[in-house]
Parts: sequence; structure tokens; C-alpha cells
Amino acid sequence: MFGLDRKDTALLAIVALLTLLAPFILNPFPAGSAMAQFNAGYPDLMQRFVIFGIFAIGFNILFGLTGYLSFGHAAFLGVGSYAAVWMFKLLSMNILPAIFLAVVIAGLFALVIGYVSLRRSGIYFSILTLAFAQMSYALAYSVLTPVTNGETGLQLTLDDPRILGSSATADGSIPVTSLFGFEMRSATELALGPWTFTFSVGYYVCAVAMILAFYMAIRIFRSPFGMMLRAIKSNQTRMNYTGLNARPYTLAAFVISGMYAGLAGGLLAAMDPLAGAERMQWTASGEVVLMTILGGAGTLIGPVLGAGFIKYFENIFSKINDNILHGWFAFMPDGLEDAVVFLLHPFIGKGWHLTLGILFMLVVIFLPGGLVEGGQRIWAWVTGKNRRSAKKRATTTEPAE
Amino acid sequence: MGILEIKDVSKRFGGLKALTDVNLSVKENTCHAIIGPNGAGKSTLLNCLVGKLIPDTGSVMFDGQSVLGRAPFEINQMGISRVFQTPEIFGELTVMENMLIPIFAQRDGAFRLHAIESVGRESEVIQRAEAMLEEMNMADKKHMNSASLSRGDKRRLEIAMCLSQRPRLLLLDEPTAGMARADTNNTIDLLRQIKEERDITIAIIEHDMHVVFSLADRITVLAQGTPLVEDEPQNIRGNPKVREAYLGESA
Amino acid sequence: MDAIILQILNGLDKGSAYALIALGLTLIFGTLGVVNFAHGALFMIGAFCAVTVQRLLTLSFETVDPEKTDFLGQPLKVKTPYIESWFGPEVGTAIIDWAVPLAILLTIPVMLAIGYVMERGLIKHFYKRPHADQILVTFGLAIVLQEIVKYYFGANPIQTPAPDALTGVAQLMPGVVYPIWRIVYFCFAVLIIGGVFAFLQFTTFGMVVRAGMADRETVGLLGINIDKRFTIMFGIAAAVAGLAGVMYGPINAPNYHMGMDFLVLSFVVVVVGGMGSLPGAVLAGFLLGILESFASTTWATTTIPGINQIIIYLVAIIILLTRPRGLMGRKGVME
Amino acid sequence: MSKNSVTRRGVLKSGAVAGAGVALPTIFTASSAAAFTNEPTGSSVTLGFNVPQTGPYADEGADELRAYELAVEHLNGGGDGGMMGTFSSKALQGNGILGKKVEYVTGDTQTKSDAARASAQSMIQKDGAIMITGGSSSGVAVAVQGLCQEAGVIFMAGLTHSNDTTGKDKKANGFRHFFNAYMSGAALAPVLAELYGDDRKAYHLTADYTWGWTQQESIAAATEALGWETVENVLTPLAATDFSSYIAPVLNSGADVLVLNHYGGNMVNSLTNAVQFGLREKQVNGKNFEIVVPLFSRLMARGAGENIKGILGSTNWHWSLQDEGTKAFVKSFGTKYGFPPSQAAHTCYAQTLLYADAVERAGSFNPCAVVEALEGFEFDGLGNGPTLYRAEDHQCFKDVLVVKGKENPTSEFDLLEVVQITPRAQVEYAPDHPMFAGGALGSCNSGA
Repeated sequence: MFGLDRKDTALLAIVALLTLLAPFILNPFPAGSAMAQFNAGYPDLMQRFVIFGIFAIGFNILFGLTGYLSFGHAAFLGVGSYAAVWMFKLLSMNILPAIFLAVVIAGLFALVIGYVSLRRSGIYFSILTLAFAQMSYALAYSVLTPVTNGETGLQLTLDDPRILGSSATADGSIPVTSLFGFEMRSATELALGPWTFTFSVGYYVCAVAMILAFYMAIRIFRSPFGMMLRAIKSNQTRMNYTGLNARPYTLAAFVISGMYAGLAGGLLAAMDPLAGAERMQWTASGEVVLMTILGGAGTLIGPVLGAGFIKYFENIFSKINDNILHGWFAFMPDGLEDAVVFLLHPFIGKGWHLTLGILFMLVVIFLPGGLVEGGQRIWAWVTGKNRRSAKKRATTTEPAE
Repeated sequence: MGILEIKDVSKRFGGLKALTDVNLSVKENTCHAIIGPNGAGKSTLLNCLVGKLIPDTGSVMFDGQSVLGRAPFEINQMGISRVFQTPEIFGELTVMENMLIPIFAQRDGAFRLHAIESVGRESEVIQRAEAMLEEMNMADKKHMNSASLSRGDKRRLEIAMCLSQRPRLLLLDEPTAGMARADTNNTIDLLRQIKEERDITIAIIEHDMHVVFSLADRITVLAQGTPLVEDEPQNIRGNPKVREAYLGESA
Repeated sequence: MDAIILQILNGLDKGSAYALIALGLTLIFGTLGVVNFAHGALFMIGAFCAVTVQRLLTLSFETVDPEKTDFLGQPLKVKTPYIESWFGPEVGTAIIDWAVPLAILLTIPVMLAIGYVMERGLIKHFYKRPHADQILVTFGLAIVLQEIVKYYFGANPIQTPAPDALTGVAQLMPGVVYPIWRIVYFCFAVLIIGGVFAFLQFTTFGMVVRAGMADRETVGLLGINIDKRFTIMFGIAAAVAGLAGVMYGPINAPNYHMGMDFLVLSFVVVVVGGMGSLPGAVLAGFLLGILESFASTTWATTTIPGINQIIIYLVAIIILLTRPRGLMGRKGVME
Repeated sequence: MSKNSVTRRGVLKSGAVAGAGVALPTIFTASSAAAFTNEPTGSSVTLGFNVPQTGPYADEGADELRAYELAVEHLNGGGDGGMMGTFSSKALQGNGILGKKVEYVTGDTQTKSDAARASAQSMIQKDGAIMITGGSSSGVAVAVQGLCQEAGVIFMAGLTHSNDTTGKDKKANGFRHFFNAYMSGAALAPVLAELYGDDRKAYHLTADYTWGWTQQESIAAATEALGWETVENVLTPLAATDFSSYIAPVLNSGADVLVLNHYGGNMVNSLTNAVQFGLREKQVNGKNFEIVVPLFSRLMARGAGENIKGILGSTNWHWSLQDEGTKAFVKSFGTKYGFPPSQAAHTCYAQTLLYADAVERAGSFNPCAVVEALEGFEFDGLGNGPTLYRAEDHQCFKDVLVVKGKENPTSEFDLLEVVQITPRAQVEYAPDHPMFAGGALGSCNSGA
């Protein structure tokens, strides 16, 4: 189906299903229960899951296929956000032109940076991209404030022109982003016994975008173009003597992944019309690298998993405080309760960075192929009792799986 | 007039004269071997032919066009394919994918994007690749990961990849270096077969006299950066100059 | 003219820190082939050795001063360091005053130990793994290390002042005064750099290491216990970073994220110098330090607004585009 | 394509509320069904405390969180009641807010506007927070304020000092208790003129971002009005750690005062570097060279250590004040945590009480009712003397403290001494003052 073979169609179907049912899947615990803290099924976080999923999928097209490790991809996301917010300020609150411009501008920006950076390879390439991104960040934060609004971030105001829309709504507030009348912020709640599920328009817009982005990624992975990119990663010498100028291919991959980043940036702005300079900082670029490697570089689904993993930590773990811990362990005798809370204290709330750091290390040490490898191992272990060959199969599957 | 004309090529590295006034002509559809002791300048000459080095003086013409200063991929597009000392293949890809890439590269060398089209639909390219694998007796290995092939099979695959582009000149750089005897003989047979069945010029740089004398129609002996003798194999065998240059290094 | 000399001095001073960190990074990369993103964290730990020594020296007992009251209106508890009560106030104060130089004595063994544990416990398993994995695992380690430091010392900077005798300014020439401690830091850096180079140049151990940096495979053929030497090299690199950190304390108060602040810069320095080249790292460190200082002058920022924000990156881009492997890089290293 | 129908259903139902077509025993409720965003329906109400828990301002964030926990305790009737006893409005009963027990959720702003917004979003969308408060920088405050305006909840800013928060980026749903850059300048300038004379040449180092610029603009305007000359204003990158190359040119610039428009780590480093270069001992034009740090905090003073001694600056509040409100607050905070609160803790505590009080007085959690109750509210007893929440821009007007680094501190908390309490009248300005121009409050949004 859709020009994919059976395995890929199945993968796409699973991803589509999981994405569309995310409001249920991410809210497994009844509201009000002690475990509700771990629910992630609220619109903002779900949007971030899929948006950063898109970002990581795009990054993986460059890094996973060609092996070029860009340390400046956040710049494209940031540029996309700025472009989108400017569209909201100048044109209208419809998200389509904004996202379109975000993708185009990010693509152009990537074309320029990629053209220069791809003259070098290896760590020299990484440092070049890092340098461009850090320059963008530093300038956006200071000198370019008229365009970017610097520290505060670019926001909508009541006196923006919005040629095709209105500067302010009837009741004097800033209009909200929408897609032909469907407001991104509107949501419907479904109460099912003690569970509550939230379906937001914004999330489904992002979800559809991610499914399309994922589908595009599969097509690219399975295309002659994708095969060329993998060949470039595999053996540059042979590539050179095969009559193929590698640079247009890597540049195309760079621009495509820059456009994915622009799409992610545009969607971020569409969900929440603000663009901050921190989006371009090297730590943000590092984050997408972490997401991709953590999930499994070169695999289709890995980057999405990695993005979800990190965003979940950032948003859920950082919000657990001692108060909540005491709530969980209230059943224990007082002394023990305090001891447990004391032991867990460094790892939660403001210690979420520590936990994340430890988990990075554990994953990299024990699962070189990222979370995808973890999944494969579990699968092999589950099915291994019946079929001994499962493990072998898991390790010999195509690298692009 | 040969298909490959090397005229007055000299190259120095600092004070070291690597090549001095090398003149060489490779005739079309022959197998020309370049031999010589270590340090004779074989590798430097090869690097000049494939665009990695630019000689200080002289010219290298392929089919009437200069190859000097061109990028490797451009030289390949002129019709020169290169086989490396250690097989250079795409280790992370399957055998079939390895075969597809040179064929795609030839078609898409001027950069045509097929980012969306799936490989499976490229029936013509696939047929060509399969035919070539068939010819090389590698059809049964086509889904294997190429990194897991034996040394001999890797060499076979590399040659297959080169041939799939239907080159006019095949450059071989010590194709049997480090190979077991059986693999060496297989490779010799393969090359002989190629030579007989195809309209192709082969230039081979080799150390191993057994290989050279099994394949070459003509031999150039390099010593200290200049051609010493150029002749038919049977004449080279008894040439005292060559003996002197090799001094016990002969096979 | 005076301004130019001052900015050159500033540049040399900044360059000292860059060069020391980059030197260690290059040592690790050159010998072990490992990209160590935790190197900035080692620098930070060095600085916190000074904080620790200062804390240890000022361990105090409390006496109640009924005359004064604290913020809650209760009698004030006055803290007196044990050292002052043992050695008398004058000697005690003097010892506390010299906490930073004393900390060097602690830093060397601590950093060697940390280097040893890091290499044996973690890095060793990553020699054959892709650079991306090395980056990720050492980055994770950097986060863990800095979060641990933050847990114990807080996020605020902590002052580790230089000894009184070494504070203040020195008149170098008419119109040019410069802080003494910064001069000390520069000399210290030159000493360490010289020491490392001498060690590599004049000892057999150093020869093996240099051989290894030139051609890693050869070292394997020499039949020497390479593992042990790698561990020692890692320890030395960690100690260099730590010493750079401990002496940096009086220049800028140590905080837990100072390592991350330096990490990206020092990578740029290493790459500009050329991966795997020790003189390149040192040269690039001083060069970028000086350029950064000059870019901060009003003249530069009015000519090109924002140049002080981007100078390092701009220079890195220009150098990498004109010299593909940095200033002194070798071919084929991490390309 | 069954999965598609789920999507479409979600979209369509957001307009029409009724769940008539749904066979399952489900209840669809669109957000518009409630009277306003996150209307508390149970026996408790949730507040969102959004503070930096990681990054360079984590210590400040931790202190803010302590203050919030204390405030919640007091609101729920625990502890000694703190400033609730001294607060001029007596609407709070110690039984929660409007009889509902106060609960709270915490989040990490990371001092990044993006992360702060994500964290605030999660409090609003997931935890049902009715009010968001906290933050330790203006970028974050402005970003979160904008979000709260859109989402229809109240934002009670924490530590934010930029003029923009209640200037060009002001929002109807946002309120600031903390003072601002203009007030710093207005309070500090007369003291500077008095102590250092009115014939001074000032050299400014300014952090190169929005807050730095407004701070520099304010202090330069205020000092120039009193006769000072601004020799030079140099912008320094936020990421700078070593300020030597910015300090060195000061030496021979002819200036006799250095103004450091820096905050946090920037300020600690630039001040340390300035002292290193001997500026404090320097004589220029026959006068002692002076350093001024317009915005001070005790945590920063602690970071700067010895270097802070004798240096003038301004602050919103200090624990050594002797009014009843301050004493009550310091006592209850100090008893609970063992050290005195910082100004960030104070402003956060005050903001929480102010919000709770406004809800009590309004008799509703509806943000628009709360806005109405806070606008033009006059109160006293929260540590800063008589204070006004001005209706035009939601900025608090109160006395400002001019402080100096203490020469002989008695403890590690006793770092600043109050030089002067500048009366409120002196720091007031018109709502349309040019430094605050542009932008509009808009109308309150309750999310309905």
C-alpha cells in the first residue's frame, strides 16, 4: 500500500495507529489517582512528542543515512519558528501559510549552511554546523532583536497588522492560530469512568503532519536516493570512484532534514505562537542528536521513540516533587517513608537532569543500537523460547529497519 | 594511438623524485601490466591516473581527453573504473544493493533525485544488477550483508560493481594482494574471462609475477620512477635489465 | 597602545584556559581516539577541588555570642574555623588564605583517581565504539558529574579568592596594570603546557605516546602494556584539566555549569588547532583567546555589531574552510 | 480508515458539545462548558509554581519554591500564618482559598522561555492549575505571561525586573509585585549623586539582551538627569564568563564610575573581574573609583563574596527591614528553613497571598474577577510599606531599597545593609512613560 512493501506498510500503520490513539495510550492512569502524575496525555506534551518526533525523523535522514553528524540542526527549527510567527504577525492566523513559509525558509537556510559545511566531513563538519548555529543563536539573542525580539522571544501583539486577518478579536484579545476555522487550542474531553481523555485539534494537526513526515521518511529510506545516502555513509572512497558526486546528495539530505526541522519549528509556533532564541542554542541541537542516537540512529522508528523519551522526562519527571513522593509512599511507616523519599529526592524534580544523564549512559552502554535494539532484544527474548533463530534474525535485519 | 596516453609525466615530493618523464601508452582492448619493485613509483603513477595527484609536468589523456585535475567521480564518468588493493565495497549494504549503486550512479551521476520512488520499482536497473550477479556466480548471495563475504567474494563483488558500469578502462591495483592461493587463481580466471568476453581495456599494477604473466598482453617495468622496459611478456621474462631491477624479487 | 597590550594580555589569559583544556582533550583524543565530552566537567571538578579545600580548611565550631543577635533575634552563633583555634588566628587565617594554591596538592591525586576510574570503568569499553556513542556516553557522564556537584554545592557561584599576596594589580609598564593572579595563571599554564610537552618529548613513556598519536596501530605492535599507558594518559589529561580548573577559581567564581560553558569552546579550539595535534591545540587556544579579546573592544563592536558574540565561531569557520584540517591537523583523523 | 474518524470526531465535537452520537456511556465536555479555564469544582484548588530548578538560577528557584510552600501552608491554616497576620486585607481565613484547600504543582522553567511555557502548559492542561506564578528572569516572565493570557489563567510574576514585563509586553492576566529597572534607576540615582557627587563620568557594561538594555537605559537616564555623564556603554554577550577584555578598557577611559548592568552569573563574574583589575582601589580625576550594580540580590551578593563590600545597588526587599510584615515573614521562613528568605522568596510569597486575597475579595476564581479585585488594590503589611497595584499596567508601586555590600558581615546571610528606603513617590512614573510605551494590556481572558 502507498508504494510500500508489506513490512513498511505495517510499520506505518502501527505508527499511525499509535499516534492517533495517543490521547488514550498516554493516559493510562485514572485522573486523580496517585499514578496520574505519569500521565502524558495532555495536548501540549503530546504535541511536543510528535513535533520533536518530526524533528528527529528529519535529523535521522541526515545522520542516520549519511553519517554526517550535524551539531547545529536546532538553528533550522528556530528559523522555522521565527518565520511562522512572522507570518502570524503579518499575514493571518491560518497555520498553513505559516508552516509553508517555515519549511521554505528553513530549507533555504539549510541550503546555505549545508553548502558551506559539507565541504568538510567528520568532526570538522560537526564543528562547522555548530559554529553556524551558535552564531545564529548569539545574534538572535542580541543584535537581531528587532527581528527576533531577543531574550523575550518573538510574540504576537495586539497591534500586529495581520493583513488577511484581524489584529485583535472582538473582545480585545489576540486571535488564536487556526486551520480554516478550527482553532488549534480547542479541545474535547472524554470522561470514561475515572479516566479523562483530551482530544485537541492542535494535536491531531501535528499528528497528521508527523504521519506524513514518517511516511516520507520511509519512502526516502527505501528509495535509490536513500540507498545512495547509505552508500555514502558506508564507503566514501568507493562512492568517489563510482562516478557519483556525493555532495549534491548529501546537500539534498541536509536540506531535506533542515526542512523537517523547519516543519517542526513551524508546528511549534502554530501550536504556541512564540519563538525563542534558546531553540537555536547548541544544547537544543545536542538534544536532537541525543534523541536520535538514544532511539536508534538509522532506524525509522528510533528517533520518534528517542524524542518521546526525552520530552517525557523533561515534562513529567521534572514535575515530581517531595510532596508527591510523600503522597505515593504514604502507606509506609513514617520512618521508612522519609527514608525512601530521602533516597529518591536527588533524582526527581530538580534532579531530573541527573536521572536523564544516568539513563543516557545506561542506554548507550548496554544498548548500542538505542531503544530500538532494546525492543528487538525483548522481542527476541519473548519469542526466543519458541524460535531460537529469533535473536539471529533481530541482529541481521536490515540496518534501515 | 592508445586509449590511455601518459606523456612526460614527472612528480616530485620535496626532494624525492617519484616519477621522471614517464611515457606510456595503453592500447585499446589489451591488458597492460605495470610492474616494478617497491618504491618504483607504481602507486604514484596510479594516483595520477585517477585524479588523486596532479603531476608536476606532462599529460595524461584518456580517449583524447585530459584526466588531470578532475575529481574521481568525473574520471569514472569518462569510463575508467578502479579496483582497489583491498576491496572497497559498501560493507553495511547487501550484495544486491552494492550492485545497484554503480548502476544508479551511472544513470543519476548528473544528480537526479528519486527520493520518493522506491528501489523496487526500478525494474531495469534491478535486471541489470541481477544479470551481473548471475554472470559472477553470486546470485545466491544477493541478500547477504556484503561485509560478511569472503575476501575472494568481496573482490568478485567489487569487480562486478565496476563492470556493471561497462567501463572502457579497468584499473586494477594489486588485485590479488593478501589473497590465498586459491582465491588468487579464481581472480585470475575471472579477469581472464572478462578480458576474453568483453571489449575492455585493462591496466593492472601488480607485484605478483604469476598474476602478471597469466594476464598481461604487454608489460611496462617501472624502476626508480621511470619506465625501464616495455614489451610483450615473453620478452620481459628473460630481460636482464628487469632481473637487475628486481634482484631476486621475481616470482 | 596600552589598550592593545592589555587586550593581548587578556587574550593570553583566556587562551591559557582554552589551551589547557584543549591540550587534555587532544591528548585523550590523540592517544585513545576517544571524543571526551566530559572533559569540561573535569575542569569544573578541578575548580571545585579548590572549593572543597576551602570548605575543609574553614570547618568550624560554633560559639554563642550573647552580645549580637542573628536574623531571628536569637543570640548569634559565631563560627571559628578549627584551624584558627589550633594554630592561632594569624597562622590559621594565613593557611585559609592560601586555600587555592594548597588545593593543587589535592587536585592532582583526585583528578588522577577520577581519570583512572573513568578510563577503567567507562571509557575503556568505548574504544571500538563509534564516535557518536562516545560523545553520548561522555555527555551523559558530564551531566551526571555536574548534577552531583550541583546537589552538594548548589547552583550559585562560590568564591575561591586568591591569597592576599597575589591579589591586586601589578604595574607592568607605565599605563599598563594587570591583575597579579591572572599573570600567575598565565605562567602556571605555560608551566603545565611546557611540562606536558617535556614529558612527551624526553621520557620513553612520552615517546611511546607520541608514536601512538602518530600511528596508533604501531604502538600495538611494540609489545608494551598499552592499556596501562592509556590509563595513565587519561589520568594526566584529567589532571591537566583539573589544574586548569583549580587555578581558574580566583579568576571567576566556580559554578557547577562552568564545564559546559567551556566545553563547546574548547572543542572549537581543538578542531581549529587540528584534531590530534598538541601544538595545534595550544596555538589555537591562545590565538582564539587573543582574537576574542580584540573582538570585545568598542572599536570592533562598533565596526561590526555583535562581532564579540560570534568571533570564535566565525574564526573557526574561516579556518576550517581555508585549512581543511585546522591549523596543524593530520590527514584522515575523524574526517 | 477507522482511525481517521477518531480525528474528525475530536475536531467536530469541539464546536458542538452534545455527545448524542456516541453510543458509549461517555460525556464529552468541551472546554467552553466551564465558566472559565480550570474552574475548581472539587474541594481543592491547584496553583502552579513554575520556577527554575535547573540551570544557573536554580538556587533562586529553590528559594522561591520554599516561599511558595510556606505560603500554601499559611493559606491552609498551618504554621504561624506569616504575613497573613500583618497583611492589611483581612479576607484570608486560613482555610484555604474560598474554603478550598490549596494544593500545588511544581515545574522547571530551566530559565528558557520555551521550557517555561511547556511547563506552564502542562500545569494548566494536565494539573488544572488556576494560577501560574514564579520565574527568575524577564524573558521567562514575559513568555509565561503571554501564555497565561491566551490560556485564561492568572499569572503572578516572580522575580522579573525588565521594564517590558509591565511595559510593552504587559498583559491583562499578568501581575508584577517586583520592582523594575526604571524604579532601580530612580531610587539609586539620588543616592549615587549624594554619596559620589554629581560630577561623575560613568562607564556602563550592559548584558546584551532586553533586560540589560532597559536597565542601562533607566539608570543612564536617571543619573544623567542629576548631572552625570555617560562615557561609554559596552554590550557584553550573555554567554561571556570572563569579562577581562571588557573591564580592561575601563582603566584608561577617564571614567570614575563603573555601572554593571548584569545579573546572576554575569554580575558575579563581571564584578569579580572589576575588583581584580583594582578598580575599587583606583583613583580617577581625584576621586575614588566606584562600582555600581543597579540590581542586587542576596544570593548574588553571596556569589560575589568579598567583592561586594561597599558596592551600591538596589533591591526589592531585604530581610533586615524592621516593619512588622518583614519580621513576621522572616520569622516564619527562618524557623522553617534555618536561614532568612531572599528577595525572590519574598516577592513570590507576597504574590501568592495577594492572589489568594484577591480571590477571597472577589468571591470567585474567575480570572476576570481576580483582575478586577487586584487592579488599583491598595495594601500594606507585606514588607514594602503601603503598596498600590496600579490598574493601568498591573505593576506594584512601593518603596525601593538602596543597599550596599556590608563591610563587616556577622553571618553568611548578613551581606547587605540598607542605605536608604526610597519612598514610593520618588519611583513612580506615568503609565505612558516612553520606557514603557508600546503594547497594550488588552482585556482579561478567562478562557471561556
